[in-house]
Amino acid sequence: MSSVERNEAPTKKTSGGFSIDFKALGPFLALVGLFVLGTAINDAFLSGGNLSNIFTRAAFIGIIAVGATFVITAGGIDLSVGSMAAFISGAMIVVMNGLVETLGAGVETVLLGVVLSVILGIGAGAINGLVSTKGKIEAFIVTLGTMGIYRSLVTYMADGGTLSLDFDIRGVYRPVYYGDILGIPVPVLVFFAVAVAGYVLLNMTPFGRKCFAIGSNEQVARYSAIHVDRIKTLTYVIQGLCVSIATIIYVPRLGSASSSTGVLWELEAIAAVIIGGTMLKGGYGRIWGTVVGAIMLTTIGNILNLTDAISNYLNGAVQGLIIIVAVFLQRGDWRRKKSK
Amino acid sequence: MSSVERNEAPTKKTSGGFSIDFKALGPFLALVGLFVLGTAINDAFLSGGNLSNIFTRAAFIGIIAVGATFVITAGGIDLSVGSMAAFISGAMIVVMNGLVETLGAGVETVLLGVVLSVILGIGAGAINGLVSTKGKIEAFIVTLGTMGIYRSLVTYMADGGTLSLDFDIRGVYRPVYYGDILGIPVPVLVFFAVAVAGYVLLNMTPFGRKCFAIGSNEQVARYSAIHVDRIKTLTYVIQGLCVSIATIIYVPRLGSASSSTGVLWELEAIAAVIIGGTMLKGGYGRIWGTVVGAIMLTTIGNILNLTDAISNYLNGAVQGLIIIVAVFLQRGDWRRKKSK
Amino acid sequence: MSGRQICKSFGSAQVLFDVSIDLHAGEVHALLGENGAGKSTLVKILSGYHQPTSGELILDQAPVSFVDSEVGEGHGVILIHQELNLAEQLTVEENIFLGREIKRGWFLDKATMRAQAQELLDQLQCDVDPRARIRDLAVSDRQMVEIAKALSKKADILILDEPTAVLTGREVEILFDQIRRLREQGVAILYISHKLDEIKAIADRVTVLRDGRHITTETVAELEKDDMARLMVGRDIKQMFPDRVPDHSAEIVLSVRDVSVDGQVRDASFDLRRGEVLGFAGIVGAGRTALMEAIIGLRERSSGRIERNGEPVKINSLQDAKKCGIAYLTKDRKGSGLLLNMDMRPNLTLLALEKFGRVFIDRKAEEAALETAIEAFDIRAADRKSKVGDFSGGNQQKLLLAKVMETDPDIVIIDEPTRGIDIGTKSEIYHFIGDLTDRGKSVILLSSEMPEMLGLSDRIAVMAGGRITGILMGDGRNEHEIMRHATGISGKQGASVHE
Amino acid sequence: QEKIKIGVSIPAATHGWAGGLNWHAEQAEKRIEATYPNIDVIVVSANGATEQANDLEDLVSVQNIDALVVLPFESDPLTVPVQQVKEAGKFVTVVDRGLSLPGIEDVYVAGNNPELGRVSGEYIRKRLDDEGKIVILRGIPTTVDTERVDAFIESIEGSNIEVLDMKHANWNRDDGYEVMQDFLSRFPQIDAVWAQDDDIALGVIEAVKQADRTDEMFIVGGAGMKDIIKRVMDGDKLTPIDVLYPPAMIATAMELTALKFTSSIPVEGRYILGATVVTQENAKNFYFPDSPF
Ligand SMILES: Nc1ncnc2c1ncn2[C@@H]1O[C@H](COP(=O)(O)OP(=O)(O)OP(=O)(O)O)[C@@H](O)[C@H]1O
Ligand SMILES: Nc1ncnc2c1ncn2[C@@H]1O[C@H](COP(=O)(O)OP(=O)(O)OP(=O)(O)O)[C@@H](O)[C@H]1O
Ligand SMILES: [Mg+2]
Ligand SMILES: [Mg+2]
Repeated sequence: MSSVERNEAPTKKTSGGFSIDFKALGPFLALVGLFVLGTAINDAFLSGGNLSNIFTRAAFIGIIAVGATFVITAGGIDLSVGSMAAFISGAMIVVMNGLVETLGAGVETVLLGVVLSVILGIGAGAINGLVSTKGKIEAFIVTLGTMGIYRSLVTYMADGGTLSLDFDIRGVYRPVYYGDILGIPVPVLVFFAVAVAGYVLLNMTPFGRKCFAIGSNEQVARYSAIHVDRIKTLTYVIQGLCVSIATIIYVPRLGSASSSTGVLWELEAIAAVIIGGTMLKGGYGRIWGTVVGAIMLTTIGNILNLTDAISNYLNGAVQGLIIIVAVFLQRGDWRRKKSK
Repeated sequence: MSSVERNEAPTKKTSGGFSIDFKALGPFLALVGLFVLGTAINDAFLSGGNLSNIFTRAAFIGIIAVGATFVITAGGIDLSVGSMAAFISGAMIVVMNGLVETLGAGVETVLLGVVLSVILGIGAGAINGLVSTKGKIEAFIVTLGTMGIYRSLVTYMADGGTLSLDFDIRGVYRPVYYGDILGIPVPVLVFFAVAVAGYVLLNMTPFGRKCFAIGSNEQVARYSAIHVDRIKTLTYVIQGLCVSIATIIYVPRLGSASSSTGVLWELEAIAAVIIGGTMLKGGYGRIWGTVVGAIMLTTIGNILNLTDAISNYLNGAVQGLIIIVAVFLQRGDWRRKKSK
Repeated sequence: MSGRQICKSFGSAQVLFDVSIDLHAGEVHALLGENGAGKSTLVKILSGYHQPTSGELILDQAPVSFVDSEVGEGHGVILIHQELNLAEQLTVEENIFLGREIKRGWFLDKATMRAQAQELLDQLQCDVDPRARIRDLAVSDRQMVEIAKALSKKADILILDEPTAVLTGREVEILFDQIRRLREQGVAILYISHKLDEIKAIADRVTVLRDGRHITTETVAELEKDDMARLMVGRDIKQMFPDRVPDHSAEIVLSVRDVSVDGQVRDASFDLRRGEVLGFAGIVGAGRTALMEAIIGLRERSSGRIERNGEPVKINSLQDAKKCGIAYLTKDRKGSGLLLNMDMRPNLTLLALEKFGRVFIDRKAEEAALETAIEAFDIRAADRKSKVGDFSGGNQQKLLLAKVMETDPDIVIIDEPTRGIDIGTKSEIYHFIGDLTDRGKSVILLSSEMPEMLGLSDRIAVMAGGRITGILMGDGRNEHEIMRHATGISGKQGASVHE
Repeated sequence: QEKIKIGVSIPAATHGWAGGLNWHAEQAEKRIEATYPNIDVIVVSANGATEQANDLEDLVSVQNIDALVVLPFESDPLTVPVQQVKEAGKFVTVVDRGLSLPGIEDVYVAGNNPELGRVSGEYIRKRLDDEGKIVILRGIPTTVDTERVDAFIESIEGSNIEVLDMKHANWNRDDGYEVMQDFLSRFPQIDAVWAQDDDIALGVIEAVKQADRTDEMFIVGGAGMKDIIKRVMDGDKLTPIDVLYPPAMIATAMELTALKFTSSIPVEGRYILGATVVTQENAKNFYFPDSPF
């Protein structure tokens, strides 16, 4: 991990306006590479439908990963996001189904579901944050624990099975996932909005600045009059909110939640963040990198579905290889070596 | 995570020989707590058979976690151990089954399988280490990639199904898991041996010292003429070796390997390490803590099987809660607060 | 050993231009220059931590090339870094032998290492426990460990980069004894310091660098301190300290009553007046830092009250202190002062972030503030975007000072303000403190430098063993009295003294 | 007198079918304990083969069971652990996935994975008149999945049915949805989809709807999830049939085992459940709206 630290080091060569910041461009270049690969493998890759599928799928993990960028930048980690998503989906479905009887299957019911989701997301995030900061327990342990807890709760709510959203509500709620505005799918728009909001918050506000400071040196942050515990807790709350937003666009997709919902999303989200150039040790975060990281992960999966050249059993291997190679290329160390 | 760092801080007050180092005792106390809980729930908990089961089971994760202690102490992380275990098991089975025809189902066949396992473990570890150090890619990404690769390879070898060890060899190999020496099960003895070796290596040799230094501050380590890349790579090799040892005692237990072997073992191993008091950020590692952490995790699982008071669906929640509470208690911060 | 025509560039910024230097066995050679002149860079090249862009190293008449510090050490060139270079999680003895552990068979010979570590520490009359973790040690103790570490290596050429910046007088004396001993043994010593007294006292020859260029090399005996200063800065230094007319009747802006910190401070009380510089003297570990950190809420107080302008105030965190207009400059600039992996701008504004926008950070304002600060504190960085960790030590210190002043405090608590600062800038900082008090601000000054303490403070509180043993004013402010109080010979034990 | 203890060890509810399994096990537990006061049923669930082996040990050593009902996570790795339970003198009932060694279990209640594949294949073959293009969505790469797929491929051998591609959808709705989306972008013509599992099928349905290609193809799932049975019952063109692979088989096995201790009827041998085809006509017999599955 620490190798990155050194890679951040080289200051941009200030050799006039022509120098390109390869470091920041890296993820984009890797993504372009993937797109070229995809097109080579199957013409259908570049079809509008397929691209729209990729971006829509990337939205879930992407939105969650935007939250994870905050947590990781401030030096924490959240393993509970996948289970949290499952739990919130389940709770939304149960409550909306319950409300149908009193409120009918209207917009109000959906709105109440959404409100509940936000409350649960913020609450779950706050629990992760408070337990780890006030209880002085490593975030890894706390969120490993809550990961088990949220997953159990959804299994319990679903009685081991699947919670299904009332079909009338699905009709009302459907456009949130399947709709589009000016041809752009709603989830993609939401993803974009969350990313922009995340970018602004992380890079342009005192809060974001404090996240960087805490992640790079907690002691210095404390000596700079920063409420370290409060800011750290807030990063988990933001993570929770992002999970809730992702859930809100997830539920109308298949209208169900079960104990298998969101399994391993935490790993995908963290991977998206790290691929994007954020440092796992904290202190440096990059929202755009995260967005690109999420799209890269989704694209790899998509490319594998577009070809039958590779044995299905080896999908995971190819995926692993592509991730390593993509990160290697985007880190740009090979470029430096060559130029010597 | 960083909260721990502060907790390590207070120097032992040298108030005579009577002060007890609660910090180091913490995990043991938490374990004792769990044992008391177990006994309260079911008398059978303390029966020799049950205790022997617990320790035998803890051996798998424990041995892997001893390796993980090195990796994490030196500031790295290895997500690939579960898949690596599956892959090595699979390869062992394939090779041993193949050898039956030429060598017969004798001790030689098993020994060759064991040798293969060790070679593969060291090789896989070396790959993780070299790719991350030489390629300057975060260990998180590299081992996430190899996690996919190893898992795919075992799926491929098993053709999507299960690789099954020849039943004649099982007979020969069986004692490695089911046997005992002076009443102590072989896996427990192996676990103990690995833990002692790990302890000696980490705490009593220059190598271990260097792991601490690298995890604590890579730059300082480099300035102290430590071959940082080499030592880091070696920690992954040790991790690989530990996985291989765990595999050697795993294969005779179930006699098979498939794509679902070892799923999530990485998380359990890392959890055992962190529960034991090693710092996820590196620089401080404790083998005995890890051993206790592994036993704690296994005990929690066992306790949940002692009672059917709790719905199966909530197992995960109870497990999560116990982990958080146990870590909270053993960190001992509550004690300090109280004493004020 | 010699360095010939050494040039060094970081990226596009060249920091050394054709510098040559000769070190002779049995001689102490001093290296002098302003902050950022390139001293540390030069010695890092001499010892193999950096590679020169051009130029060569000559050792015993033969050209050598040190690909890394290991090779350098192999040739007997040992460098004590300006920035402490210890693994914080490890213990003292572990650090001393890091990378060259003594083994018995395959195992660490812990007993021998402990004994040798203890021996080295005894030699330096340093009473830290070899088993203590570095992060629990005071900075000066860390420096002594660093010196012990260097002494434990067999050096033909020993390079010390500002070793005394964090040491107190007594420790400096001990260090000098060691240096003299080594000189007699024929070791060549290259010594960097901003303290001209020390250079007069210990060095045989001196080389002056300015802006990365070699200015001159002369025999120390032939140079006066003023000459050295002039050579360094390239102009005359104005009066070192500002003129001060203490007003002992100005209103009290801060009064501290009976503040205790478990195990570190007991019943400390004092008053601070408007426009006053109140010095705090004492030997290392006397509890000055602990007291100040307790006042501003960074450490838990076990008892005590604080009044601001006569009103009792609750200060339980640094945020509270900031609201009360109190700012604190830490002496541990690496550990608690600056974010080394970031550039100047975020570092400068971190403490006063709300000044630059509550909702969005106003980057333009930040840039402007940075511009002003660079001007006001004469911060010299080759590249404004480079990470603060790459700055020269003195420039880091200036940036830290600028950071604290961004909050525009009424009361500034300054812990070792001129640590590692060159003489020219030092005088600027002194005048800056003078200006502050002229504008009605008050300053608490913690310093281990006696001239600074005497030259700036209107009154001097002396601490020993966690207590304030006396507050000296007027003619009472002299080195002798301070030492008497600091060692506990004079002054009331137990009761705190205030006028 | 001591109660008779029946231990039940099953995979945890990590996908829809296993969820149904857990639900039926719990229902059966309540039923049996209510009917026979002297029987205590203990259900434990595991997340993997190793964990299940642990559970078996615990059931014997701590709970001291008299009989074991086990649905192995995987056949092979659990063969020896189950054998040990048997050697400890317990009555053993194995469900669904047979052990690798013969003669260990007293009772075998078998689902029939190859049968599920074969029945599905035959239906698709008949419906398409031996001609057409299909895609297959596979489960998690395990023996269960491999057996189903092999039997399916075998059953369409010799026809002109072309399998465009098959990908793993891990018995998961989300994966089913995504894999199907990609199939839809890749292949302009798809006549039928074999999803082999109702969870996957639900994802596939949404993907096909989204692409607006519902008239082009039909989908065959498997297991008997209530949502799909409902669609079949309602005559949904997209899902003309479903192939049963009822998680309720665990309840059957538990009740058989309980019978062993409460009656003198000899309980042993093999009980093989067929892979019944659910059509619009018979669907109401298999529709349990209260089940979570
Ligand atoms: N790794 C680096 N990358 C970029 N610039 C650097 C690096 N190291 C040093 N510099 C720059 O080189 C110049 C000389 O620094 P150096 O540390 O040698 O100064 P110095 O003479 O030791 O100053 P001081 O007295 O403050 O310690 C400074 O402008 C500094 O910013
Ligand atoms: N974080 C800490 N944990 C435990 N003890 C500490 C800590 N920091 C300081 N101490 C101890 O508290 C006492 C007071 O330290 P403090 O740094 O306040 O002394 P000081 O007089 O300010 O010294 P200096 O001259 O170095 O500034 C010392 O014995 C020191 O070792
Ligand atoms: Mg310097
Ligand atoms: Mg101090």
